[in-house]
Amino acid sequence: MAEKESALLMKLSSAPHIRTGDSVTVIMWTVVAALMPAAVYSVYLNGLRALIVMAAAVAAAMAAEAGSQYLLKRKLSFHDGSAAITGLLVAMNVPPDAPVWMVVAGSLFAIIIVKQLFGGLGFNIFNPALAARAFMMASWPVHMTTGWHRFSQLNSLSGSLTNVFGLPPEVFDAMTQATPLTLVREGPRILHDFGLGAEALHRVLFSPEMLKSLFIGNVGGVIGETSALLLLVGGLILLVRRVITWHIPVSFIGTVAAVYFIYYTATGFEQAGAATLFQVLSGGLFLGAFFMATDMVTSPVTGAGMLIFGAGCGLVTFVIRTWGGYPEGVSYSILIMNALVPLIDRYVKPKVFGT
Amino acid sequence: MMNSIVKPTLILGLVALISAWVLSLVNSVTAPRIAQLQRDIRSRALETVLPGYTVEEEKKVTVNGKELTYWRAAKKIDEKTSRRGYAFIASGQGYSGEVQSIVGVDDTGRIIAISIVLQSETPGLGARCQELASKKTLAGVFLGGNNGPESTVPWFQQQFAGLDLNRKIQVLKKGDWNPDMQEELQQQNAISAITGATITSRTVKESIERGMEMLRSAESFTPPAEEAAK
Amino acid sequence: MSPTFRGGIHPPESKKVTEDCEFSNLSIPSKCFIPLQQHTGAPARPVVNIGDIVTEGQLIGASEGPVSANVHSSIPGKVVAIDTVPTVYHLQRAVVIEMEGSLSASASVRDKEDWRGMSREEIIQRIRDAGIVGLGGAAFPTAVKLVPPPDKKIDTLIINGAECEPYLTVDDVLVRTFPAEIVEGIQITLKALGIANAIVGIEDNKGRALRVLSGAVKGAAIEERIQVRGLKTKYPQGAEKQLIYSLLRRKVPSRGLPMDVGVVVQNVGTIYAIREAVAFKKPLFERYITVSGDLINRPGNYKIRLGMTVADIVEECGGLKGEPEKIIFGGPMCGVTVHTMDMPVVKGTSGILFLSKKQVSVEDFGPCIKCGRCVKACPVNLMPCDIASAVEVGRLDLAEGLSVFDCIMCGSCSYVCPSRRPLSHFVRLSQDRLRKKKK
Amino acid sequence: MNYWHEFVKGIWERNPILVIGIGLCPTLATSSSVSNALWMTLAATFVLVFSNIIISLIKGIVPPHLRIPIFISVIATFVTVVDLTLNAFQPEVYKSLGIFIPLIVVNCIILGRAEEFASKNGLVASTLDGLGMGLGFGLTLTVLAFFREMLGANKLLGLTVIPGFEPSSMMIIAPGAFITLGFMLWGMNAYNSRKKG
Amino acid sequence: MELKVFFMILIGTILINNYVLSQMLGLCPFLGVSKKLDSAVGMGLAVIFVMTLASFFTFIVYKFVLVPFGITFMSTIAFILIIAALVQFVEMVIEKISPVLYNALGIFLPLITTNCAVLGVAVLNLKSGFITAEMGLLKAVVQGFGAGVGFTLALVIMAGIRERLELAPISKNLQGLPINFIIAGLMALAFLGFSGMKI
Ligand SMILES: Cc1cc2nc3c(=O)[nH]c(=O)nc-3n(C[C@H](O)[C@H](O)[C@H](O)COP(=O)(O)O)c2cc1C
Ligand SMILES: Cc1cc2nc3c(=O)[nH]c(=O)nc-3n(C[C@H](O)[C@H](O)[C@H](O)COP(=O)(O)O)c2cc1C
Ligand SMILES: Cc1cc2nc3c(=O)[nH]c(=O)nc-3n(C[C@H](O)[C@H](O)[C@H](O)COP(=O)(O)O)c2cc1C
Ligand SMILES: Cc1cc2nc3c(=O)[nH]c(=O)nc-3n(C[C@H](O)[C@H](O)[C@H](O)CO)c2cc1C
Ligand code: SF4
Ligand code: SF4
Ligand code: SF4
Ligand code: SF4
Ligand code: FES
Repeated sequence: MAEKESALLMKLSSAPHIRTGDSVTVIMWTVVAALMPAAVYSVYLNGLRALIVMAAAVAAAMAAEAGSQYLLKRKLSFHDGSAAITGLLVAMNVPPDAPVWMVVAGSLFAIIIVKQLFGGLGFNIFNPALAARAFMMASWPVHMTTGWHRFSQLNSLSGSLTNVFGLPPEVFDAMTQATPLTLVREGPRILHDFGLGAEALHRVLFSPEMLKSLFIGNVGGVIGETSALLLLVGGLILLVRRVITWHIPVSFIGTVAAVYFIYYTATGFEQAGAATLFQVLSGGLFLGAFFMATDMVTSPVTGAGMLIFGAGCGLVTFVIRTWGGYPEGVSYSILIMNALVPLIDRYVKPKVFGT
Repeated sequence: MMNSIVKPTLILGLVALISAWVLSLVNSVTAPRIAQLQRDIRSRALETVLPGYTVEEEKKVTVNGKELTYWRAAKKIDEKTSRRGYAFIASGQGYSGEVQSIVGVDDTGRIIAISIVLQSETPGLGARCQELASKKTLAGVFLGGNNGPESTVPWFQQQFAGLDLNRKIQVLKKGDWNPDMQEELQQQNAISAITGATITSRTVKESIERGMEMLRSAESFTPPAEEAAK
Repeated sequence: MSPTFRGGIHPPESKKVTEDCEFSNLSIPSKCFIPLQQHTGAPARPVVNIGDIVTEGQLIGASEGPVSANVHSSIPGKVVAIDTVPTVYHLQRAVVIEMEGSLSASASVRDKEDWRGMSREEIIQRIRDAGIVGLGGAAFPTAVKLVPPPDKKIDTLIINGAECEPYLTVDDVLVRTFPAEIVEGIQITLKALGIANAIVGIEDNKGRALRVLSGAVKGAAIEERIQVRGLKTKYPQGAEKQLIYSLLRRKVPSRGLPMDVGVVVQNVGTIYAIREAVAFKKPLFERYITVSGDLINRPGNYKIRLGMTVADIVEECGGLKGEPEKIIFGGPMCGVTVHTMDMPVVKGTSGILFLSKKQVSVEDFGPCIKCGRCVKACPVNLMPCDIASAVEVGRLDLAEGLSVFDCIMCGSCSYVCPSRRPLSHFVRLSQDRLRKKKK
Repeated sequence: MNYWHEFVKGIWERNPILVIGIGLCPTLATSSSVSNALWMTLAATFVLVFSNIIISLIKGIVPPHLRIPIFISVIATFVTVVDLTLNAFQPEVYKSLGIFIPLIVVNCIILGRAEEFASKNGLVASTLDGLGMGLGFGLTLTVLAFFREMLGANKLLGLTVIPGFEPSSMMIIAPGAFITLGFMLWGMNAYNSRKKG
Repeated sequence: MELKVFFMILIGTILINNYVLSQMLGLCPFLGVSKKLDSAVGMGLAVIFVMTLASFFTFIVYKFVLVPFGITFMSTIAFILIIAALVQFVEMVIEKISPVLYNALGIFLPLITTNCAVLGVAVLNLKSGFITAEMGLLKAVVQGFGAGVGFTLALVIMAGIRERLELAPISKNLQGLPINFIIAGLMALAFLGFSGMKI
């Protein structure tokens, strides 16, 4: 590493002499604020437990940031909000009943191994929170795939899903314990045990009630993904405040919708529209598309690059959800595309004016 | 010119020859043992699932184009009576690949024991279907603490012993199995799924049920109730 | 929507302070420091000696070589020294004149001459004699610009009234105050170029100037085709490549000049000075500037004599409200900071700003977070983040592949960077280093 | 000739993995448990020692331009001996080491030693060199396996280490292997640069 | 139906069981040649080429020489010699036919002989049971090709990341191999997303 140029920056200072009011700290804490609607709602829905998990993850992330900056003799900047986001997102990516020690381990992994070893803020290749999720998934799969909260009965935002289709109570009970995407995979087998066909499942999954539940927020899932609506609100805050641009969310969500619609139509599925909507609203796609794929450090810098990145995320999400071993593909798709960002940035550059 | 091609070829040929000779010596010692081992795996599995039985013949039955390999076996009860037993290979698609087990059933259609012989499930999840309930710890071994008895049958597979294949087997989610649950589960003709690996658990159960269906087309079973009536 | 270009930024305009300040004259200073180089090119050669008595507008420095400009005395008096003084172009030789005698040579005093009767060469010679340079910032000798090489066919004159820099309002007020004069200046310049098409580009936020000038063009029954067009308010709308693209959709090639696409660009102030030089034979020894910023007591737009020092101007403008964090010659985006109150105003100085700590950025910079804002802001589509990161760790080889020489030094990238990285500074650094390496 | 030095150099100062940075695939793939690592060490050391011996014996009669093919043949012969023997007598080990037994052939530690050392030195020195290098390889492998098995399965040689601790199963699959080796190399670099002062 | 099998082999070798990131094969060239993107691409192409050919020839030799003569225990020796000869031969042919290609790939070819991924694919073709399978030869060749593509994919991604990291303030002791292993670990973590994929 060559010597830094700081010494060469004359005290006199060069133009320009005024700067935008946005600073890294402002941007980062804006993201934290934008995550709050979904986080607060999740605490309401999942109970105090979710709050404890989030607080522990954030504290661990900030402590890890401060500690590693101290040990690596870097400038202390743990309060700039980026570690807080990472911690918060680690927590928002685990089930509400996840053990506290696990999210703490996840936060430490995210900050120390994925971020600080690579040089700290701005230099990491992979999204720390998502790498931590993959780490926890590979390490403690049981804690990551169980402990969902069932569709809540006591919820003022959206009514609880009722057994309108008259399924046997045990079946309905079993089904509402899983996350919607797990249900898509496992539902047929559960129903099969009771001698029912898969159509019953589709009637439930793609019903307006289910879609409403997904959109407004009353489904089993990780802490952060229970309400598409509130994530959208947060995402719009980021768009309006110009923290993020439209490119990644639009191309990511757009690609998932387009590819699923084509897939459902091509396989002759009669509820293609509703099924596509189901896919768009579930599995933390909004959380990923607005808050995680948009992490600027790990996404391309140019608009065109972002469009490619978003489309790639959408495509990989589709592939993993449809054929992969995991029911949910958003987090892995973003991680995989993170790895491609240096290549995208290298080849997708704006054409220099006048050339 | 000639020399530059022929000589190296000869030398290399010689090297290869020596090597082939050495290896064929080694091979002559190892080959029979390798073949023996391969046979053993199957016979040991059969012993596990049909304890006390003598295997009489290997048979195949084809139902709807699908083939099932099974073995007929018999166990002497006393001089006059002997009971039949069967073992078959049940196979199904698990979470990340084929899960194969050998299942022993008696002539009433009750499972004697099962043994999962092949799986490639996720370590820590589905792969726990072969996990032994060992409590041995490092400290225990070195400091001589209480390590508890070690079981030889994986706990997941142990649940199947005694289940009645004339009824549907239920897959419940009661958390990891322990001996205290045994009685209740037996009453419900159920197993408790491996935590977080319901798919694997279900696959084993379904493959056994499917295998039994096929076996029924070749052999007859007397359900326990009818037997009692007799 | 008004025409514009890709990229650019929207800094706070801060023009309210002075946009309604009509021009007024500052008192003539008793001592002027007139640098011999106030332009791009070679310094002028002094033609007076210490002790000489000079009149207002007398030639004191003669242009040297093909790209240079004459320098004139801005006050009558005695040459007391020819000395090295600090200027915005670093240390320069300057003629120091102490006021003596009376004022006589201001333009209104002379009679207006009929420029229509003059030949092109005659007009250009007058411009050259008057020492006119671009008043828009770059201070390139105007006469040189008006005589393009024969293989470059010029078809359009663009008048730059964009004034996209925050705080500055001098061009705006100039257009509103002297619309007819500017139209006449355009006609003179068109004649000098031997063409008939001119477009004046003015940002939308200066509606009054747009209206007044359009009126003046309509009012004067003229044979030339002069259009007045509004431009989207966006920095750096006034940069010539961006301006040409906005108005004509022509792209000046990489590392090329406006004349490569048949255009000559002149600032409105330059046009005004051309008229005075040609029709009144008045040399460039005074100009209008904006004095602004939150720390000056009487901000406004003033006519001042070149060579007047910052200290004199501060005194004339009612003094300062406090210790300025930065004193800037020019606008806050492109301007340069000065470190002494003895700095003289030169031809290219369009404004002086006195800014407090509140107004300017003094924070330390952090690492690049790859937000891409600089890429989005760069009007020439560079990747300032990559250039800066490469230079920061001494990887000139990487910077070289990133077209650093296409940078127009607008500073947009630095302005938007949330990590406060001095991006344009790093780009300039890479240019300097690469040039040195080539040598 | 200092025989002691020929033996110990492979363990630290010229450690094939940590210092020379070769033989990485078997190192990573067979370090998921200490028992795998020990068996791999045994297998690789066997091949190293015997191929070194044979090569130092025949070094005089090998035509120079046929060196490499002949060395590879010798190595491959011993690898096959190991392969067949493990398959016959240690089927469990054979199964868990998988294709990394035949791949010992391309492990450049072995070819590298043949080329660099055994083809130039005598029988005793070559044997000791093989043993030392094998030990150096094995020691690194075992330390790596120690961390991976302990953190990834909470086990050592099949015995639970800390009852109640929930291990991170990532450590026993590929990502854990890479990351752990990364940390080991980091530690090695830090140690060396501290020693240099 | 058959097409699906081949597609699955490709997906399997490229994404699910990527040779580098999941099977941990071919690491020496993966770490050695990923410093510059250009050379990574060159190396990748060379490996795809050699792996495909190696799959073909080792399969033929195994099925039509080793099995009939009952000397399957000689397979390791046979394979490594085939690969060495193949690389030599390819090098000669390319040099004759296309000097341009030779200049691009030439320096990488000798490196490939000792790349365990190439021997690995030959051995894995045996373990996958292709020898007795229907269309086994084609399956083996597809597997060889896919493995090469998977290797190249990982290599190129790695090179991109390493070029970017040249600008990062990574601690001195961590630079080089240590951080590269950690990157590889995180890439492997990301690729876990493809695990358990079935079409
Ligand atoms: C949610 C959202 C989606 C958008 N989608 C598009 C789109 O698909 N195509 C487009 O050209 N502009 C779209 N825009 C408009 C852009 O915000 C903006 O106008 C465009 O990036 C031009 O930026 P510029 O002014 O920097 O050139 C979208 C805006 C939002 C908020
Ligand atoms: C990384 C990963 C690995 C998995 N491996 C298995 C497995 O081996 N066996 C299995 O049945 N389900 C596996 N699953 C599926 C989920 O655990 C699924 O939610 C589970 O089968 C549902 O069981 P539960 O109802 O006990 O939570 C895996 C899921 C993930 C994300
Ligand atoms: C970033 C940037 C912004 C500029 N903005 C203006 C402007 O607003 N008005 C202007 O007259 N010249 C501006 N200029 C200078 C013009 O590019 C050009 O040099 C000038 O208009 C030429 O006219 P002149 O020779 O009469 O000064 C700018 C230059 C740069 C690099
Ligand atoms: C819009 C936005 C999204 C972010 N998303 C993430 C994220 O998904 N995961 C994370 O660890 N940090 C996230 N951060 C914080 C920060 O950029 C991240 O810690 C860097 O990757 C660390 O270098 C985000 C920041 C912003 C401004
Ligand atoms: S000097 Fe400033 S105000 Fe003038 S044109 Fe340039 S940027 Fe615009
Ligand atoms: S790189 Fe140059 S042209 Fe681009 S925004 Fe920065 S200063 Fe302006
Ligand atoms: S604006 Fe600053 S932080 Fe953003 S990409 Fe550019 S240099 Fe990096
Ligand atoms: S010979 Fe094998 S182990 Fe050694 S460096 Fe080469 S590829 Fe790696
Ligand atoms: S490539 Fe080196 S050991 Fe595998």
